[in-house]
Amino acid sequence: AGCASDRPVAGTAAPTASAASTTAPAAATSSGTGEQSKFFVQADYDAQLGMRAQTPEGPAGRPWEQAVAPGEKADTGEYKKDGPYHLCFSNAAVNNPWRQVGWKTMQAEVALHKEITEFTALDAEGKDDKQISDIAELTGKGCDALIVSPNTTATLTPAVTAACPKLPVIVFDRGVDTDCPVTFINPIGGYAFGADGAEFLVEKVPAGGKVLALRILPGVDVLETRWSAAKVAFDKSELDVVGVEFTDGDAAKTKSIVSDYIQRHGKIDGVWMDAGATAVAAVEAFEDAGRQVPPIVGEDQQDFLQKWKDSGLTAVAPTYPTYQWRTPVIAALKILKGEEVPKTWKLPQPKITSESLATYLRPDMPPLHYALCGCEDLPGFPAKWGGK
Amino acid sequence: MTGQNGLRPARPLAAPETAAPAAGPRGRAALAGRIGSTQVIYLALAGVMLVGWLLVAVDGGNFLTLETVVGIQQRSAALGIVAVGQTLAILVGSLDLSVAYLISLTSLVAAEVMAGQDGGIVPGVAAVLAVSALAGLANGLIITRLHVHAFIATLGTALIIRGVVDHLYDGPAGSVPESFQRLGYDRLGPVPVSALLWAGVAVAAWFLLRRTRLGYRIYAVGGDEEVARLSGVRTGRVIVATHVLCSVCAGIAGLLLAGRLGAGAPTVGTDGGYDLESIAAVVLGGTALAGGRGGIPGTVGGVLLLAVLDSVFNQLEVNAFVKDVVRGVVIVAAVAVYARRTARRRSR
Amino acid sequence: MRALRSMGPIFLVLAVLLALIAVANPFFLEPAGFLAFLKRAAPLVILAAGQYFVIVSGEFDLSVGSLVTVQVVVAARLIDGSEPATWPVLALLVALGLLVGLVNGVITTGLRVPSFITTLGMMLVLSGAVFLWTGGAPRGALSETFRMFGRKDLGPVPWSVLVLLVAGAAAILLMRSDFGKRLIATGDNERAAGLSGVRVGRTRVLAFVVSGLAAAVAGILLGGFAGVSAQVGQGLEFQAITAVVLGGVALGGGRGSVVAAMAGAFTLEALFTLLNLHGVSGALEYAVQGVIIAAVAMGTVRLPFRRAARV
Amino acid sequence: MILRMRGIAKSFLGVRVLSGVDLEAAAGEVHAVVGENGAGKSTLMKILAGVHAPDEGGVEIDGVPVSFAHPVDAQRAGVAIIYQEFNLLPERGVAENVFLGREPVRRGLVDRAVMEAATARLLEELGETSFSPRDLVRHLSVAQQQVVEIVKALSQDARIIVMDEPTAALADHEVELLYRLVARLRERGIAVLYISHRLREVFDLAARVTVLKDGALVKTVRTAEVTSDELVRLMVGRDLGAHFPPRDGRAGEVRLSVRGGGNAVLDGIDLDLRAGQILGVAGLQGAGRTELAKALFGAEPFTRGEMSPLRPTSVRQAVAAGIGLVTEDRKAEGLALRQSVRDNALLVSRSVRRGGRDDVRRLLEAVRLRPPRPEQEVRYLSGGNQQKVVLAKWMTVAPQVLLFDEPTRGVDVGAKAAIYDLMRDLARDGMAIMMISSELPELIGMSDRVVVMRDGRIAGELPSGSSEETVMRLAAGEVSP
Ligand SMILES: Nc1ncnc2c1ncn2[C@@H]1O[C@H](COP(=O)(O)OP(=O)(O)OP(=O)(O)O)[C@@H](O)[C@H]1O
Ligand SMILES: Nc1ncnc2c1ncn2[C@@H]1O[C@H](COP(=O)(O)OP(=O)(O)OP(=O)(O)O)[C@@H](O)[C@H]1O
Ligand SMILES: O[C@@H]1[C@@H](O)[C@H](O)OC[C@H]1O
Ligand SMILES: [Mg+2]
Ligand SMILES: [Mg+2]
Repeated sequence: AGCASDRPVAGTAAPTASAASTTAPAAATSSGTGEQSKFFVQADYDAQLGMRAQTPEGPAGRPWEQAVAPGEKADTGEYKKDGPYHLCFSNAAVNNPWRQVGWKTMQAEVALHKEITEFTALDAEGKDDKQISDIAELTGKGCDALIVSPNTTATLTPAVTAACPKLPVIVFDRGVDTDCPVTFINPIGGYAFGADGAEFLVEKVPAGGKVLALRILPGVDVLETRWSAAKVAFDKSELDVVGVEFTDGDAAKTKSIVSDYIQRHGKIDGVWMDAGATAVAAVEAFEDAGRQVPPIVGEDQQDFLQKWKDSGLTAVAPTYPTYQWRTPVIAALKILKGEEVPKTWKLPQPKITSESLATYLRPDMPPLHYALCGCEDLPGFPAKWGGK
Repeated sequence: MTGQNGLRPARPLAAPETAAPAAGPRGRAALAGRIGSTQVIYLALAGVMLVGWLLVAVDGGNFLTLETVVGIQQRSAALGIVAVGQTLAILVGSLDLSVAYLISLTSLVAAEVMAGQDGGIVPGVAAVLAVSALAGLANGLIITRLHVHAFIATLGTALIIRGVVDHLYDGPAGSVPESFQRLGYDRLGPVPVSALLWAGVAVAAWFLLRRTRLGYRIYAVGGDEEVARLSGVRTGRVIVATHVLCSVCAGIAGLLLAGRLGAGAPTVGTDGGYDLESIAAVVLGGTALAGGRGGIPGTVGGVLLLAVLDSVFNQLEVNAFVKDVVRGVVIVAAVAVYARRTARRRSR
Repeated sequence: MRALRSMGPIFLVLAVLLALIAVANPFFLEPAGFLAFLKRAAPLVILAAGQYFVIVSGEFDLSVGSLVTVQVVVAARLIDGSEPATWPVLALLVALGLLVGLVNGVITTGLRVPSFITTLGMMLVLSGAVFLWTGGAPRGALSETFRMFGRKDLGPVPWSVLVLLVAGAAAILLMRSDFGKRLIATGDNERAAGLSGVRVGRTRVLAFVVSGLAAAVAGILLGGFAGVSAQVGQGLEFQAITAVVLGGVALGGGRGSVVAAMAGAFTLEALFTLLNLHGVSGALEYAVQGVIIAAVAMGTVRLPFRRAARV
Repeated sequence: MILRMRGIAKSFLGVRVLSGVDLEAAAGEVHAVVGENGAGKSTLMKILAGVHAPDEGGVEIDGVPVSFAHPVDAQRAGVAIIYQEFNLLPERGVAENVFLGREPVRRGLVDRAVMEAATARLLEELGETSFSPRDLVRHLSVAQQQVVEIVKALSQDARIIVMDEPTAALADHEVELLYRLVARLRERGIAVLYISHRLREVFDLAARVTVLKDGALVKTVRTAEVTSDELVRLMVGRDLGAHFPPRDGRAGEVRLSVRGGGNAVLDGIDLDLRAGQILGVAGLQGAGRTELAKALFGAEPFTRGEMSPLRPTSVRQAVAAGIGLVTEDRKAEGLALRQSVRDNALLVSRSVRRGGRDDVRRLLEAVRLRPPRPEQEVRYLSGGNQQKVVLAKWMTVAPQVLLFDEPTRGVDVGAKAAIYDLMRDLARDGMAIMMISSELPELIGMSDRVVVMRDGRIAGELPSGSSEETVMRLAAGEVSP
């Protein structure tokens, strides 16, 4: 038997996650926000905050086809081939509602295109090791293009690197530490998300007000960037961040933590969150304590939007839109047709405000549905997404 | 069951004059041994492969391609190595719920010590072995010296390791040199190096159980700790040694995963579900959860069965929820079959 | 008296933890503060009581965590925000809990599958099946009435605390009843129990049914407390087992009291609260938990020997 | 003297179990140790075997003081012990059991060949050919397992072998074989410490006997210089007089009857149990006596034949029909050891929801449990007292028929007498009793009639007062009924 290796060829960028920990600004930590995250990268922060103001290019009303500050385009001539196409997808997991909505949206998008005759998707169930095998397996399946939603940035890098020479690779949502994929697609990003919420609180909460920051768990880059941008905003403000707590994304734990803070501090004047899944639990903690719900940051999850409307909250919902699950399919077809795509494809990332709430809130969707699915025009909506 | 006349099988007495000849226990033992639980698991494995092959063929695919064969091996290597260690722990009458967190920890230790340098490989491997042996030692000592039930003791160490890992790490860290990544990616024809590593660990453990004093005593302690102790076995040492071996297996799995991921990752062990899945694979392979009965070949079969199932699911693109349901049913059904066989044997 | 002595250590530990909480947060001593603690602890205490029945009979129930998740997800989808649907669905959830317990019990005793495996399999099947049914994520919504039990108060007392009182009293009475005595005898020596006329299999099945029922009640309280979520039950099985062991109940069966098991759950909850109060959250929380669990388990496991000296 | 134990004292958690005990044995001597249940015999032997460390006193072997921290140390010093409880691994082979903890190794690896050859040689020496070194212990009969235990002790090249009630699980017939083994050990110059409640064995085998009472040494005497009655007096501290209570010989109506009963083990069982009578059941080990009791009790039911009042298919049916069983193995089948005396005594009544349960104390007095402490965990009771709790358990439901399987196994002389009296009282009150026993004197002394079982069948019935020899012949199949 000959000796073979499925390992990425030498010379490609070695994955160094901790290399991201470049110069963290030595910001004041007086407001209770603690040390700045090792994930904070000033240049990325500046870029993302800048992008928020830019008008995206692309067809109006179809944000999943738009690109913010597209910049360098990838030349895709070498991948051009005739249909029909066989697309493949290595999915990190469908282990949370956000990914559920996205996954349904992607399947519906695939169904739109007659020229995709085969679509092979493998679910890594949140296991890095399995996803590595999955990617290897898919590269041998005769796919015309490979879409990857990596489970972990650093650890999936070698597998993606290995796949790149064999077929066009499209990465979306979480990234990888190599630029070998033809394009990397995701919304503006975590800094913008975190800043949107924090800036809202800085504006709405009176100076000296007590703010509680709720984070899901440490160490996930998309979440770390959200917090680090919020920290920058809070550190510059007059607000007093009385606590930064981890909720594990667990509603019961969230509610308990918030209740404890209300008890201990008598009054909480604002709540920041790095993800909205448990926002309703936080709101209820105030209700159950018989308090006015202070300004709060949520996300575009249905139950929160509904609560917002019903209780007339002072709130904002930054988003990390699930419509990004449509884009990789569109990108794959463009690539296979030889059309150019942005090397780094940034999708617009709107925030929902009290003014725009009505346009995003759709009654009769399930509580954990994400409003920015961009799926309303897809066949099967709303039933396929659990609505009625 | 026995003869028409209802007489039970002749059971020889110690007294020579009433001793029954050949038809005695030897014959029965041979009969019971003919289709052991190990054979059952391999029959099941063959069955699943056949069904899988059929289903995939009907689906218009080809089950046994190079990619799937390599995939099955790659997918089972890490779980296989942990399960071998878990087999030892279960055989001695214990169990280890801390392996998942230990795998995360050791993947990080490996990647941090290696720091991308070839020169770091030897110290990295040594550090992993040391750390994991230490964790096993702690498990073993808590169980034997402090008399804490293995379930709670290893759950406790799991939480402690988790605390340490979560405290020190926010995400993947360290890096593994290219040469070490070959462990995760190279293959000899259709056989990945990782599968060879697994085979090596399995053979070593098998040899240990069959040919060494420690192996004999693992069975003895698992069979009946008091009997072993009164027979002069230092049972505490056996349990501690077994836990050290079990943890070292988890450490080796951590090394392999670091090689595959190119870095250490604080969640690679728990995401992989290596704690409960390794236990499931072991009992699927016919090792008694109570200890003292079973062995490595069964576990290898159990792990392969899970991997083949996974591969079939993958090819048929069955969704993860269906997989969980099927896995749950398969595990319970397999153990029910073993239980039936044991009960039949006992009732004779 | 003897019973009290045998519970000694866990109550001591609990008392110390409660005192520490009170020092860190004086509000805890006020009725409202203490009731809030009880309310939070109620689901785990009820689960621990259910788990106790299984453990004292010599078995494990690893399926309760996923059963709790299933309860909440099923409730949301079936109720779908409709008040009138609430009561029938509540009845259905209880039936579902009983059914899962029954299946666990029958497979364990009838097919002689070790309960560790039976309930591990059940855990996989349950979580797979429910999300298969809902298409991956919870859908629908809970009604106000449903949420009342976990969220609202009756006068000054939270509903959950009332439910907890009823469940706790029921558990104590059940253990004092003939069934309880048969159960603990079964866990102690199954053959002797069988040869004394105890229907060992049926008794164990009932223990699983009690645990399933407890999970149903805990699920209703948790869903009520915090609303729909796909991961309410995550890890609860280990917490419940840990709580029972903290209460000095021997894994393997035949020993320990249900009151102590519930005290174990309170202790665990008090520990969480205390760690939170001291800002030991996130990473180190687990490490501290691990150390304390090992330490307390050690103390309680030793207890019977100490007591023997006085006999 | 090869062995000298001097001034041995031992307490368990503050309770003194042994104090100031001396014991010695010479090479080639069989030295018996006797005493009531709980006298401390096993504890003394476990100290010698390194299981427990003595609190006071010392052990000398060949005049050299030794102290053992672990059983393995005692093994190395030449002490082997056959424990009172079986001590083998059912799932392992004979050879593995024999060499457990001392597996021969060559270049670090276990040498199976040597192990099996050595085991085979020892088996052969003992004239045991019915099984081989590779057989799993789980497939062996109790008697065969006993042989494995002995081989295990012999394989250690021990110079001191302790046998703690080696015949408790053997029928008289098999005891003969053991006698021969002991004789061989003696010839080899091995010192044998022999513990038994059966005084006949003591006189048959031992040159000297040491009597323990309440953890203290009473006396060491030459067997040639004492009578059996004197020995009993030494053990009990009083004269027991007549061993068996008188029968009154009046048989009442038939309470239970079987015709042609059979299952996988039993065949053609015809049997009547009458009110007021004690029916003795004799037979060799494995003849199916326990099976018979369990079949009558519905635990391993008959699958053929007639039985009245009914043929029970479950324990509960039998209990409902007024049948009770005092099992042969108290600890494994009779009691929930960690529960209280009260909970054990009430277990039957609680599971069939019948019978009184208020006056547990009176119940305990009725079975002569002293002191009658209902809250005590039964594991802290002596063997005889535990047996009384088992009896109390059945008294709560007032059965018509009570089956006793080896009711005095491992029970001391004093407690035995109490159990005999109780059984006779119950019969006098109209209960029908069946008594299985491997001790022929007791069986003959207690029974109004004796049936003998062989190979799952009833080989014959003998009237009361038959000789032990008649019974044995029938049991071994040498005489047709
Ligand atoms: N490990 C132990 N812990 C506590 N008490 C013990 C222990 N072992 C023995 N005992 C107690 O020590 C006393 C002596 O027991 P031992 O087993 O030596 O008696 P024995 O003479 O062998 O009785 P038997 O004839 O019933 O075998 C008893 O009261 C027993 O309950
Ligand atoms: N080691 C064994 N292996 C297989 N079967 C056994 C074994 N021991 C007992 N049996 C089964 O039990 C049945 C009867 O044996 P049992 O020991 O009950 O006889 P017994 O006459 O009651 O003897 P005793 O009461 O002295 O133990 C046999 O038919 C046999 O099938
Ligand atoms: O990026 C995140 C996605 O990967 C995760 O699965 O769900 C939440 C998102 O914010
Ligand atoms: Mg004894
Ligand atoms: Mg018998």
